[in-house]
Amino acid sequence: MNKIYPSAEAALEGVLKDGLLVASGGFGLCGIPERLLDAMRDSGVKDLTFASNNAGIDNEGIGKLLRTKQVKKMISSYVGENKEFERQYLAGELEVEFCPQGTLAERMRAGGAGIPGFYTKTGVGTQVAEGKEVKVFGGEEYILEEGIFADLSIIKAWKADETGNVVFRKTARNFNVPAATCGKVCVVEVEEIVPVGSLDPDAIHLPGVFVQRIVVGAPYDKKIEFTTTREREAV
Amino acid sequence: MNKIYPSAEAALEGVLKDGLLVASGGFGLCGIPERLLDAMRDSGVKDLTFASNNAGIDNEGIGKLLRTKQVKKMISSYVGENKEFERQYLAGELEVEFCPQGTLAERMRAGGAGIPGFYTKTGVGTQVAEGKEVKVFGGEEYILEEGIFADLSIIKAWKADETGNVVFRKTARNFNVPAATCGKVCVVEVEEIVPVGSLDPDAIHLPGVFVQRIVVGAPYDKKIEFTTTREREAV
Amino acid sequence: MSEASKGWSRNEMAARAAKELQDGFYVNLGIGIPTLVANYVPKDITVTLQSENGMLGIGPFPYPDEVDPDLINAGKQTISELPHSAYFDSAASFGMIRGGHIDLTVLGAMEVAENGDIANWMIPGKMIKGMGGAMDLVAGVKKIIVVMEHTSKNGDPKFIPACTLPLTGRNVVDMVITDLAVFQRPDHDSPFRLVEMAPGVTAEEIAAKTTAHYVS
Amino acid sequence: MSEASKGWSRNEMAARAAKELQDGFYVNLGIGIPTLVANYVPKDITVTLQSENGMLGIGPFPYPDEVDPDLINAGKQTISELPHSAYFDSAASFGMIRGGHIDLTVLGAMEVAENGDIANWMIPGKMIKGMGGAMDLVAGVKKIIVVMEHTSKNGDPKFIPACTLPLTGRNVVDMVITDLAVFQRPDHDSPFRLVEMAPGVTAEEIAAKTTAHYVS
Repeated sequence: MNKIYPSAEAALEGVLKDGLLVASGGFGLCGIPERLLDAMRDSGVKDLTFASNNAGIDNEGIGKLLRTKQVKKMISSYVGENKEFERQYLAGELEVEFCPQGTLAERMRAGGAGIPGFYTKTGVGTQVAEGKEVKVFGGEEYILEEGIFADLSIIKAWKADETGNVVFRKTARNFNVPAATCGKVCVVEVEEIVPVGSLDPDAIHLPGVFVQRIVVGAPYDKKIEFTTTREREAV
Repeated sequence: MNKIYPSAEAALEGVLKDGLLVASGGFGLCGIPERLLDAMRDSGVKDLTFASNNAGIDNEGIGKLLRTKQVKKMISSYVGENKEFERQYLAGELEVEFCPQGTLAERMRAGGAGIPGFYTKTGVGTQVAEGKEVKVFGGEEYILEEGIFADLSIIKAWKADETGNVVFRKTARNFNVPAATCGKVCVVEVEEIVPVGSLDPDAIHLPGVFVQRIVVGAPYDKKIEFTTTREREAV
Repeated sequence: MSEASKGWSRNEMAARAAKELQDGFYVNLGIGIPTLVANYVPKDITVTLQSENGMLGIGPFPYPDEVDPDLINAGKQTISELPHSAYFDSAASFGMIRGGHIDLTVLGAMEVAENGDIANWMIPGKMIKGMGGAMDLVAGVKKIIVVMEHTSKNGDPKFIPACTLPLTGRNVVDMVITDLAVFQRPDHDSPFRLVEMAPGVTAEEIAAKTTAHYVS
Repeated sequence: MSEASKGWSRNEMAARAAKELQDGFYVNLGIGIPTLVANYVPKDITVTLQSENGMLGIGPFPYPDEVDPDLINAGKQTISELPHSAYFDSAASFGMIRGGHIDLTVLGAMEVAENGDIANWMIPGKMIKGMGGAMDLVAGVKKIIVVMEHTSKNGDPKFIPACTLPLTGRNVVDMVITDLAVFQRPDHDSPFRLVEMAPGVTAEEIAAKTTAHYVS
């Protein structure tokens, strides 16, 4: 069973269709599936809904597909730093469902774990609760949030072995794990494919069962939104 | 902030009380918090409810506290291989709430994640569904299961650093992670405490935020329920 | 009843179930005959076995000097690891199962009903040991194969119009493999169809030993 | 209004918030003034900072040659790792937050109401950027401290009888630290009490600039 594809384009072949619900990993520009987003843009697929914590920035990440108007709707917790997003949103060209960050992560995990709904305190008494069922547990109110069941998951990882076991690096893990689990098909772009047996079985972040297709996206020129540093003390 | 205690007894001091709901890790005899269970038995604390996948065997694991009649109720998925359990259960001395294994794991995780209830297909149309709310999502029935919010979590791990970051070994991880998260206080027994900085930050199974107390339980004489082997081919 | 028919042995039933495996499948095998299925995986395909206590990539039983108490399967037997094995916790494990990421499970049963109900966890009046992960597996795995003797020790049919024992799952079974025959259905709205008989077994014998309605 | 009062600077407000830290606390700090709290952790206690994008044990900003695009905080700034750091995914991260495992969070706000409501994520008619993790934090963390200017740029009170802006959380705030004063309540059923004033600030000035009901 070969899971390795020669290019992002090949890795998406046969799974792209207008109107898809796509779960995407990444936080800001950290750990986003750049190559797969590029390939989706180039494919011309449209009317996409993205469940993704952010919407990229003007010409990075999902921002690239916003620019080409391939995105119909975003399910996100934060969409700052994106002028074209703002323009389309204010013009009514783009639908946005704001979802608290933790609720979004849990909705993806729930979808991946076969849980269609769960109750949370997050958002009780706010706009987020509007239209949602309220239930009392132990005297406190909770709202019902629904699992996200995506058509396609696209994520970015550090390394994968040939069977699809995946590891991430530092805070680039973020939404990539829950996003990976909630799609009917999960395509992973990695920095490196390593031989089977070279990853520690006790330290796999995403077991191969969740991964259908793998593509090497290297070399990466990883973007930073805000570079903050301190000065090295004089020796 | 010192989390390291000199003995299992010391690690449980001040947190034991009759009638506690205790979440315990382990699957069969694999990865069970033996030292902490011994210390609970010796403490004489009683009327305990255990959320634990199994109930140990006759003189191992929770079986030890069954023998001394310190357990009022078990919330478990499977309780075979335990004659004293059977006797007390059939005599009506012990209450048992059977919970499907995956539902039990998810109920613990939910409790730890602040989720008081979630919907699952598991058990729909069975005795497990009796008395539970049924809800339809996408044309299919699901039942509402509640998160477990324990008073105390006791778990067994492989290594911890001094700040409580924990790693497990192979299939001894099992219920230890979800059980750890759902208690007000989590006490961990480990084979070894390692210096801060010796665990890979990308490979922590249970971050220190979940761990209040640590005790070294070594040396361990780990029990096996069914030793199965194959023959080495002749050279 | 034909005393002449031998039907399939336990190993032959397991081998028959193994024919349902496809390259790349992730599979969970129950205890008993289902465990034997691992011995019949076709050589030209790759199948990864999941153990619900937290492992993907179950290896064979260990050599005597490799036995490790921290490495067991869901039947609590010692096992070994493979190069592509991965460990995870029980919540993650059942996330895989409930979430439909496991392609196939093979389970034993006490009763299967013609509507796909299965009963395999308790007998009223007898000591209840619990359902373990069976309810999660039948609710979550994509394809559910039951392997069981065609009749009970008393000769009573086990593939029946409606389960008499408490259910493990409602309308979940896709295929039933017994020592005498194989029944299958394409989806959960269709009736089971008799698709195969063991050598020397006749359609009449199966009909005589089956009270469930099925299509021939 | 007294033009003479200086009140606390941003750093002084952060330092005041830092006094609420206790040894062993796990803490999430919001963007802006809350981030400065990290600079005032008392030397004799250990506090572990959580970043909701998936990290425990946030270190200081990196040296220029250590900048790593895979290592950022929730404000998307580059940070560094500590020997006891741990990484995890976003679902696990918010499990910690929602599950009440984080002891304290310090957040900014546009409005806080006398009943503990907080509004800090949107202004109707203006571009909405989203709530990020703020709703999860105020719902899940054990103690919620708001650090904000006492009045808006127009001089309007921000600690008010009822929020006018869409809420981030209902009845969640435990403590309010402004440039002029500190308000606190022991539980979510009690009113806020004025517990501290900045040097040179009078109770009268605070009363004049606060429309929320509070106990003096």
